[in-house]
Amino acid sequence: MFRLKNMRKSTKSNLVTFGIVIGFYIVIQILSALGLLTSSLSGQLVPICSYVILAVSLNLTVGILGELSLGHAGFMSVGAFSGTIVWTTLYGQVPNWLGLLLSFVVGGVVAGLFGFIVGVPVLRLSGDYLAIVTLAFGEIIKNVMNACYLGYDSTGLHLSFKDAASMNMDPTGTMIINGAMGITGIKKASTFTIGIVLVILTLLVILNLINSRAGRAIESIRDNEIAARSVGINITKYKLMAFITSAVFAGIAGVLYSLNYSSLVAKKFDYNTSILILVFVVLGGIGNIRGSVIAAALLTVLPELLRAVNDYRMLIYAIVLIVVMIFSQSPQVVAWRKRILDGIRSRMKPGPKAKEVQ
Amino acid sequence: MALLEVSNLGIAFGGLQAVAQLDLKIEKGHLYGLIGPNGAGKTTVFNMLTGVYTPTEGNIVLDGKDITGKSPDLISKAGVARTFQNIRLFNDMSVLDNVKVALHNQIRYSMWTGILRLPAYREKEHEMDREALRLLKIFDLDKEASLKASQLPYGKQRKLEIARALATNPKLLLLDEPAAGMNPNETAELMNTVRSVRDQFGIAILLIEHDMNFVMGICEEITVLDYGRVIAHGDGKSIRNNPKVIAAYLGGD
Amino acid sequence: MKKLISAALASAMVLSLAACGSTGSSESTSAATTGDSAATAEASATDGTTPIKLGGIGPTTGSAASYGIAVMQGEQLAVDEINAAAGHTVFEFKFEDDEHDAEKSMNAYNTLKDWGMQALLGPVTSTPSLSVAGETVNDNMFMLTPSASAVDVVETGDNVFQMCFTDPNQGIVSADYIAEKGLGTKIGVIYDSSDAYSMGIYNAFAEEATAKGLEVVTAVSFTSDNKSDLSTQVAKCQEAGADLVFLPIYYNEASQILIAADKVGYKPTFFGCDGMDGILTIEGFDTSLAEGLMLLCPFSATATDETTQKFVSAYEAAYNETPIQFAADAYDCVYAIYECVQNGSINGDMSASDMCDALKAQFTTMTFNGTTGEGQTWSADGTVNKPPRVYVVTDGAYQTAE
Amino acid sequence: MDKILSASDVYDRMMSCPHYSGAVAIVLRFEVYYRMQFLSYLINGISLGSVYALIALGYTMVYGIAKMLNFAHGDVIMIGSYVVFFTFGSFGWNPAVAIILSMIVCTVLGVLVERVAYRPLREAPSLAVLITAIGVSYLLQQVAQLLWTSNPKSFPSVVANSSIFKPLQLFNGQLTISAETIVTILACIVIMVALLYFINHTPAGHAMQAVSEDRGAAQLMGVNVNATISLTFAIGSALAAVAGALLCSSYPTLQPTTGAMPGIKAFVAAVFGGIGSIPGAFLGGVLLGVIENLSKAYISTQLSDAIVFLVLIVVLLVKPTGLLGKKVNVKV
Repeated sequence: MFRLKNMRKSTKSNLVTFGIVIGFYIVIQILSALGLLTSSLSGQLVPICSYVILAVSLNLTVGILGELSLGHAGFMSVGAFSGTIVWTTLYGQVPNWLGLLLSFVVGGVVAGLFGFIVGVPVLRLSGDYLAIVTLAFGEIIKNVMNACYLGYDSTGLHLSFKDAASMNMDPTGTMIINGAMGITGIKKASTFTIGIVLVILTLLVILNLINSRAGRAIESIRDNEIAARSVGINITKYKLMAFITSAVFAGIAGVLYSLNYSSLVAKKFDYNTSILILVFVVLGGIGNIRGSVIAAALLTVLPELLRAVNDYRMLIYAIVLIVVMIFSQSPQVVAWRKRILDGIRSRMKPGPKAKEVQ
Repeated sequence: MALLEVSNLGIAFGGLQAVAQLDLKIEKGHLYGLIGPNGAGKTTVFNMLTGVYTPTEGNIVLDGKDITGKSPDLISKAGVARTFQNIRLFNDMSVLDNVKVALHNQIRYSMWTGILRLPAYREKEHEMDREALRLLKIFDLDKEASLKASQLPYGKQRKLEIARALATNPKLLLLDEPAAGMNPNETAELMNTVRSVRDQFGIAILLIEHDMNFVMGICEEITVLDYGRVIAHGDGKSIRNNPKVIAAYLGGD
Repeated sequence: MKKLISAALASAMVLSLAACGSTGSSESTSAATTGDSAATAEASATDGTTPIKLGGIGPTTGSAASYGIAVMQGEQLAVDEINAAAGHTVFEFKFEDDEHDAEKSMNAYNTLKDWGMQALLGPVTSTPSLSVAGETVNDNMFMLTPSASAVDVVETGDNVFQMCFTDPNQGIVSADYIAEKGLGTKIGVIYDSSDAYSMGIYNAFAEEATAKGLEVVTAVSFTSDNKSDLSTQVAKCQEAGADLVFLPIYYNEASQILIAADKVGYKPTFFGCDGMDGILTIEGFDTSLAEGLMLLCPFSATATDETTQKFVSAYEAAYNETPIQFAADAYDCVYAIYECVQNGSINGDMSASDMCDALKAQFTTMTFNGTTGEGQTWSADGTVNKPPRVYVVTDGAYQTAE
Repeated sequence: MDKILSASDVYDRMMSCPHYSGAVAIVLRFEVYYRMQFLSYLINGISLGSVYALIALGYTMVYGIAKMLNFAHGDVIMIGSYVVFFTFGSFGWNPAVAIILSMIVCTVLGVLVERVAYRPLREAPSLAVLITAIGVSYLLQQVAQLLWTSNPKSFPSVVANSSIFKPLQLFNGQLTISAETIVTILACIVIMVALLYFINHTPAGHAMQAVSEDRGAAQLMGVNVNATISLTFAIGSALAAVAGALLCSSYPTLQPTTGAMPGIKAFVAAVFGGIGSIPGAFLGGVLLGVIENLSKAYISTQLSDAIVFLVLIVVLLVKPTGLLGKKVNVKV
């Protein structure tokens, strides 16, 4: 029966994706148990998880909805700040698991709320114009958070966008956000296990969304907006749904990221970070969720592996980026590559193909 | 009362009056043709009927409900479906999914049902698959269901567009040049399909077509547009012999 | 095609994991081959003393690279001098880039840990230092930062020490000095609100200035994104009638402010902090614009004392440029550690944690003479005590202001 | 203006004035003073804006014809500035010769980058080219750092000792328009007019328009698309060299990262004015500079960028193709 075959195909593909994630977790746990895990790699595990979540969630906007967003780091930022504020203010007052859960929920919800506020007016634009407006949004968030002074004392909350002195806060008060210094003294809470759980949660939600009625509606907007409207799709609703879902997970990734370090600054979430996430998405394959997972993990580790060539590290990174882009995306190169591969394949036809790739 | 009643419909782009004073009545279960020379405003009429353009004057009433200026998705829900002159399929989606997208408002479940994979998800997806395959079968597309829409040959893409439009469960189907680019054999086959669709679904069909044999062969009533205005209306024979129509097509005055 | 790419990516991932694993398990060999002091590393075996592994972190790429590179060069110079003088490898030194980013800084720290680092000299900038300091506390790794001056950095733990003045300290001393000497009655401030260093000094300065009865007529800022044009900030100070403009910023932006002020003929007294050092050596900068500029800085490349002279000439010989305060602080960091080696309180056979405890005890009790000041001592909270020096630029060189 | 008055000064003086008329005179002076101040901020803004405009011209040119966002444009500017810095600043060449050499270097660089990095991706998804452009941007910054270190250099003004261009003094010297600003605005206008003439009245310009409208159709009509796009990059990069020299003359710090932020701002300016439109780039650039500086002066120096970007968003929401952008109709 056709239906079963089809279902099995997408489900199988999703299972492979989950398999890769869980496999990665198990390998790391084994390495760790054997004492083979380096500090360098173990220090990158949480950032890897949060970049994977960011890449997967951005892929929903870029690959599935088909709209270019250059402001993903902005959502990460609002999520990170709101979640971290919750975590630091609740620390010691509620059980840690509850504080952590609340900070992830708040981070996601606040980012989603920003997704809504930004999305409603902005999603009328498309293409490069949408890209530039989202970039502008990300820069606004960075700029505002950089100038934000927030604290509390016995008289209540104090907020200023100028400097610490104009907050008029009691000297005994507590600073929460200290302008460019951001939030300091964060109690680290993110662990690799939490990270992997969140990655799986993200994948579950986003993959299930894509393979559902709503997901098809979103994809149809990407393929042909006019036709999608003509068959009764409310495109505003589904564009927003994709955009907000994407923002929520960016926010959650932001919380995961910020709770891995003892300080949090707005500068981190600039357009370079947005572009970095976009690089993961494009390199992993636009619309290819599994590709995003692998590319995010790989490209996070790559610059660290290049530390051996210190001075030329970023130079090599840049060259790798360009070469990989041409190699994977240029139609001529892809055709050429295919010819070569077909040639090899036909020559060793009976051989076991699967083993070779590894 | 007619299924669709269009009265005094008009639209102007800037200073240019593209369509003016258009009256149209479409009865349930009938086949209508809309013809006219290039640039007469036929597709513009379709765009107004489906909400792509907002008319600057006049009314469109479908089944007693005023749908003038409503958004395309609401008009689709109200029961008007269409195909496009230049095919607009969801190219990167499978043939099956193209139809399933169009079942959007027919078979529904919430976003959360999908994300959480609640029992209703399986049930409704089954139902969608069944329904979509049934429609594809009518157009002999069920074998290609898992292909990408862009992989279909041209003629089948046209058919898929019709199947997709039917999936929205329309009362009125608008076909914009369905036979364009088809050879005589395919055109003949398409005529049969269009007729059987009308009979099977009991819906009204309004089509734009340049192939006169096609239009004369299946349309019960024909409206002729020129420079945005109706210049003739009637059955095939009366149109064929109408001097105004002949003049319009020959480019004379 | 997609499948192929993901398969390729996946296999690369596995390879990279393997690579990570192997660098960890063979750290002793990798240290000898990749360490920057590789040439001298071989000597250690014959001598019997185990070298101490010092790690450095700072930006060597990106917008803050000039500061990171100065620190790297200062530390490297000191290590080379010490090793050469001792005739054997006292220190092995490895410096990692952090791009002025907390995440990268943590990665750099972890890489250094894998290498076997026993004490950390860095990071260079405040924001990354805050994150790394938190981690050093957990590891009980001694951390001595040459230039991360935010007070939160040393407050992170008692294993964190600074070679430079803290930001509030600089702000307070500057305000006191200005008030005491009566350098200005109406003070304008231009600071970098996107930079923790600049903001930290400014906040303390503003508070102290008010306390000392100085009138701050205007305080304007710029950010790293809108700093190409600083003329409006200068105009603001001019408009407010400031006769002294306090510039708690780096020399790079300060040079632009001096040029912008010169263009509109605005000539107040400019007063900067340690970040100002380096302004005279900017390639292409007309130093006559800096005439009369005052700065609170522990280091002067033109100072005549022997330590400084030796350092400056060695630095110029090695790198063909004049050292700035960043390099001097970094150089002092290595020598401060070396003093603890010489008095026998630490040696290369100690674990990082033991060394940390020993160094903590040493730093809080010792007195250190370096290029950035004589008689430096450290409080238990990790801040340095050294006499602040105020210089005024006269004829293109620093003169001690009286 | 003999003395600078603050609001409290004015109040004090008014209170101490024996006659009503004296108070009025002071209030009027106060008025004039603030207007003058406003003008000086406005001039600062135009000065910055003209630099943005100059960079934006290059952006919009490449976007209009090659339909790609060349994120590396800002870094080509930086390379051009270094060339001028060394030839003019260090070796003391004639500034015109230095700029021409810089134009040649940038042109070669621009064409080379297009040939190697962008051309293979011409038929690829536009995102792929975007990412490649970012890669090129990183690459140029790294190369510059390796070649010239990251130590900041203070860029000498190319018009400082010029006998032709002098600072303009207005209102008895109360307002000064710097020579750099005058030259930048003149350069902007000359380049804008030249570009418009070139595009509308020369065969190569017509070919560019054809490529811009429909690449496939242009190819069928016998236009050499590759050569046309190369030419576009050549012109865009040569403009970058001029922009670099003038950017750094006005704002003299030169580092490998110098081009990045003005590049982004100029890109915003190009979109603001309507990307692809040459007069739009000019208008967008100047407006952006003015908005940025007036918000620094009157609202907040910290939040000026937020304000600039907010204005951009609002403009695009009201006029989705920018101030002077062409409306694109999708045919259904």
